[in-house]
Amino acid sequence: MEQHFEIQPIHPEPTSFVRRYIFSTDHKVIAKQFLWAGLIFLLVGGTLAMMIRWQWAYPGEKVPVLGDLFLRRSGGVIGPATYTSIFTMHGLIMIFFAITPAMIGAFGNFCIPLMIGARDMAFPKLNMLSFWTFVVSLLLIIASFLVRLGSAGAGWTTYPPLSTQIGTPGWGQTLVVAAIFVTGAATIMGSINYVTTVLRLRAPGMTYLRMPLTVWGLWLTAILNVLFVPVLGAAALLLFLDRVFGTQFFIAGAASVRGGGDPILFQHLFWIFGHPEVYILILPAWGIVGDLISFFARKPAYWYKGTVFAMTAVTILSAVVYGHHMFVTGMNPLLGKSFMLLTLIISVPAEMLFLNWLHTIWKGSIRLTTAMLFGLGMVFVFGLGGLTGLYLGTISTDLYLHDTMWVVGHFHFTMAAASFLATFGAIYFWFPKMFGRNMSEGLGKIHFWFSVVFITLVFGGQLFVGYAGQQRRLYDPYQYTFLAHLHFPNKLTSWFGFMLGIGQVPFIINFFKSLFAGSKAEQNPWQVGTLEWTLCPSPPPHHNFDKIPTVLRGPHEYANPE
Amino acid sequence: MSEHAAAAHAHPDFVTPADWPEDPQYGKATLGKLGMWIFLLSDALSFAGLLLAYGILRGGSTHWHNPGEPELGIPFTAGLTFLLICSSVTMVLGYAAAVENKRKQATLFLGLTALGGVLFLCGQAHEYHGLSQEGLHFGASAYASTFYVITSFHGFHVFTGVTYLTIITIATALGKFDNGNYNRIEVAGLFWHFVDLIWILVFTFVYLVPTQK
Amino acid sequence: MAHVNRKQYMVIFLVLFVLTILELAVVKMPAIGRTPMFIALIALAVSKAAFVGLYYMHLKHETRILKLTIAIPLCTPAVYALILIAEAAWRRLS
Amino acid sequence: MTAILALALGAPPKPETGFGMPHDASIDGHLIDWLINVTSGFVIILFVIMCVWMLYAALKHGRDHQAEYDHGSSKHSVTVALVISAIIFFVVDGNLFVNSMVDLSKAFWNHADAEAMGSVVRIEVNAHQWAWDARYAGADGQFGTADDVVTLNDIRVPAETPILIQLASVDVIHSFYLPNFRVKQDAMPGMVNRMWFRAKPEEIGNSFDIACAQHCGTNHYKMKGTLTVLSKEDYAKWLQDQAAVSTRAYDPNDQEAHWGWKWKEI
Ligand code: HEA
Ligand code: HEA
Ligand code: CUA
Ligand SMILES: [Cu+2]
Repeated sequence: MEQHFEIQPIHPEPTSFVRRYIFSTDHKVIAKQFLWAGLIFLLVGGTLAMMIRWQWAYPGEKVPVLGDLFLRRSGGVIGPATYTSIFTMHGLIMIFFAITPAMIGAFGNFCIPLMIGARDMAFPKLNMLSFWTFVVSLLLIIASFLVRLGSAGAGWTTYPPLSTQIGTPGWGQTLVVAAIFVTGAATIMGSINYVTTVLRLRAPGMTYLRMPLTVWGLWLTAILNVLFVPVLGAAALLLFLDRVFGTQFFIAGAASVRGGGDPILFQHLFWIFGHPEVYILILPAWGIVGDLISFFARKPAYWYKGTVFAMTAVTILSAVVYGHHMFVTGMNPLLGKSFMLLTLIISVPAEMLFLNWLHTIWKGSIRLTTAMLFGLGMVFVFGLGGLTGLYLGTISTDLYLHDTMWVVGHFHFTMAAASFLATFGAIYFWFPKMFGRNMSEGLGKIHFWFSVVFITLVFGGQLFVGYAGQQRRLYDPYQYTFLAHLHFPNKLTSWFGFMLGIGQVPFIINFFKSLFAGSKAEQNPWQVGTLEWTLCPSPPPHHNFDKIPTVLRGPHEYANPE
Repeated sequence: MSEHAAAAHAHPDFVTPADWPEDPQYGKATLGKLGMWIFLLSDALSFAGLLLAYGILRGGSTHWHNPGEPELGIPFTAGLTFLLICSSVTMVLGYAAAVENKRKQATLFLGLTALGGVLFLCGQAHEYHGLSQEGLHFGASAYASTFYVITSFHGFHVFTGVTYLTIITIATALGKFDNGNYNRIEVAGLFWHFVDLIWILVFTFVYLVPTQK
Repeated sequence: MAHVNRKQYMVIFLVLFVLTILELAVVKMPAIGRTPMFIALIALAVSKAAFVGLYYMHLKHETRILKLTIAIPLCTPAVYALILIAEAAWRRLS
Repeated sequence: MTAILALALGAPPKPETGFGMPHDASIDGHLIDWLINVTSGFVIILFVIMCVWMLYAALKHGRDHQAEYDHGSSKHSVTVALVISAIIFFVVDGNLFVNSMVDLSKAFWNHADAEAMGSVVRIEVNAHQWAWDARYAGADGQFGTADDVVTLNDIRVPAETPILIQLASVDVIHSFYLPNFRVKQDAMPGMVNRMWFRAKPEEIGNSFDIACAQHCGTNHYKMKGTLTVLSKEDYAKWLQDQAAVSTRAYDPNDQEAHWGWKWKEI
């Protein structure tokens, strides 16, 4: 076992600024780079969300502040075409350029090597390349906002033929499709690293069933990324060719002069990736929360093996349920019904997860730190998100609910609430280790209560109008008679949304204040038993561990009474 | 601990596969090898995405060939297939020579492998030229478009492989992989064989599966 | 130690060569019908690919877990292909 | 074409009263409403249990409470977890699955039985950016002939009779959505999709929104039609009048107006 030491030699820390902070191969620096990128784009995505909510509260009225800044050409008013770009880019940015980097990019890079006792990722240079490839995709996204006709407008799902030149002419959509392709490449590079690192660089004694749940979540996510992002890549490539070189892979109907294309083909390829993608965004959140809850309840995670098993089961099942996004496309009914059954089966592991979390906090000695609050908040909102998924997984109810705001409410509760809160939980928890300083608990708690209350209200408002039948992606919902009476609830929801936006200000203050003026963090402020806290100073040195540790017990044994 | 392992303390790149510690699940597979396999899985799924598109388009089409579009020439591509198989053999022979620490022989076989790749690309260019003269144009039909996309995506892999192998060949010639440090040759070999393996599938699905008359 | 077996490499080469010839022969026999021909072609291609993977890429000599790590994910696209191509054909005919 | 456009639309739909699902105007829609509401009952129970549990633990098992060291991996604990999960699955998901399968084969996806119900109304709907064209076969029962009735954003149907709709699209994907009838089906370019529904007899004289549920471009939010429920007699009369108008207006050279297809049998 001594030999593990040899394959991970201690490299001297680079001295030049560029090698240290910009083109760094240190997983901890790359983690921070991803965190910054993710937070900045979270702000961009959040701003776009505020514009969506404004439009639904005050359709066609001038947007305060933002209108003068970004919509000068239309006099500060959101037009229908601009609106399509706003929700499309909101969805894409939040998923691919905010939550993915902030949760998977940042905490995958930071936690995996530290938590399994490795000196760095398996391929540090590939890791660096992954980040800088990601930056290229960010540049493409920014460029898409600047071209004539504006950014992409076909929805984040970019269904053709709408996403071909027929529906969205101009360079904006093309650049965005290219950006998806490039960010896919970056994700694959990162994920190859995560997978290999966990497979091969675990410290002696760090068996799979001693890995922290966070690592499990991130690892399973990386596996899904490695396998399914390439399928998205293939779809994006073909769509790019349709847009730029006039092929007709996805075009049918009157516009397909040469015949042979198939719009449903894109949906298959997209959702073969897309459904695993939604679990890509939740698995790390489950893992992080599983750990947080156990740490702060001062108890080992209840039925750890069951949790690991459930997460693995979800990972496997995620590959075979994607058809539930396509129930009303006219797919073969037998296939549709099979997808319904498989989808409903996913709720079994989900229930096991919930039971394990609930049992973990039961009879604990709970410390309600900010990180713990975010963990508990995540369980709360994910309960809502998961349960609303059941209605969608069932074909007959989905006939009514498909493409309504119910779907939007469902996925905001799962992604925008659960993954979002888990990401913040992770930030509050690992900030001392990352930056060597403590965050303010007081501001953190204000941030938590604002977030969890208004998240519930905003996304609850989405479910509410969805139940009443409101379709998604409507520039002005009140054009429809059956939706006219929903103006008031939508306006109320919008105001909750603005409050949610304002509620993020304490976080921003806290983040910057702590970064520069926070109190120096101790090695193990939370008193937990995983390697990064017990063995590394805050922040850890360049090579993480002076001596690669030998692991003797599981991740949640800090308070082991023995 | 062997003498190589001792050298590893001095230089990280000199851990030979023989000195790699045993892993309970993955045995002596090195980091590089595992990483390459994971990448290949990923890459296989990108080909799968394209082939799936091909299959669905073809399965859902009422007629696959537009009038006037030529059949794909099987005998010529069978030759290309044979060429890739040959280059796979030279690849393993080069690897074998490197394992046995025969630098010259290894360089020769690796060089031949890269040459095989170059010839393949030339063959493909020739094939494209011929087909486009016969009236098979990218974008003109699903048949033509899928054909060009899949084969050129594979061609791009061959090109990458040739570049990769050229670098490896030069490094071999310079003695970088002597004395049991052949891991990177094996990893490069994995990529090259994968390119061959994919071609076997592409050849079957795209060229051989007969069209419905 | 590394697995070097030149003789085996040449035998596999021969096998691959023969299988390729067989493939070409199968295509020249429309008499056997479309479906059997299709199945034969797939079987030949998969066995060729398996020979390359097992012997040239040394999977034969890796641990069982590594073999499964490679094999299981590769089954996924096969399943998708089977189902989705059938579904596309169903949509064409219905 | 102009002659058809000039026809007055039916009475405008009435706004909804009260929140919740829109007024149910269909004979089978209650199946969906029932399933949604029953599931909501289950879901609320589960969610409340979860919240109470969390709240109790957070308040009572705080810092002053001695943590109980328990891995929860004893046979007993594992059995309890599995049994609870299984119960939730079989009750909640089982109810959803079984009822959905029954409802689909009884109503929503049972196109074969609907076709066989004898007196049915067949309509072809062709979606395009951003309107719904509808086509009735006219007296000869054949689509694509001179006596076809073609309307724009205006569909009229008799009450109680099964209305069979075949859907296609010219340009991008749309989704034909009748919120008051709880049905929805995508209109795909290059493909013909099916759906069917029945209007309640009480709804005679009422009209409803036809909505587009799939993002189809800038004016997606305006892609709106009106569906009017008529008595069988009024419907027959309306169709007859329209057929006369259409026959007069039929222009054999107007290729674009001839989008009808041969009705696809099952
Ligand atoms: C993080 C992301 C995430 C997660 C985790 C999920 C989880 C689930 N999703 Fe969701 N989904 C999305 C993100 C996500 N989804 C997105 C982004 C879309 C829309 C994409 C688009 O169209 O734009 C979508 C759309 C979507 C659809 C398509 C709807 C439509 O377009 O018509 C469906 C249909 O089946 C569905 C189902 C499910 C199901 C069954 C789960 C299950 O995994 C849920 C399992 C969880 C539970 C079942 C909860 C169990 C909890 C309890 C039982 C409480 C415990 C209490 C006690 C034990 C007392 N989702
Ligand atoms: C993870 C993904 C995610 C997240 C987090 C969010 C967050 C939010 N979303 Fe979004 N949304 C989507 C994913 C997400 N959404 C997707 C995929 C769609 C579908 C798009 C489509 O139809 O194609 C969608 C669509 C969508 C719609 C429907 C549009 C339509 O159908 O027409 C609405 C409407 O209410 C909405 C609202 C909101 C709101 C109010 C938030 C709020 O939670 C936002 C609050 C956040 C902030 C205000 C930012 C705060 C910033 C920071 C904390 C950063 C701090 C910075 C530094 C320290 C530098 N979203
Ligand atoms: Cu048509 Cu939306
Ligand atoms: Cu899904």
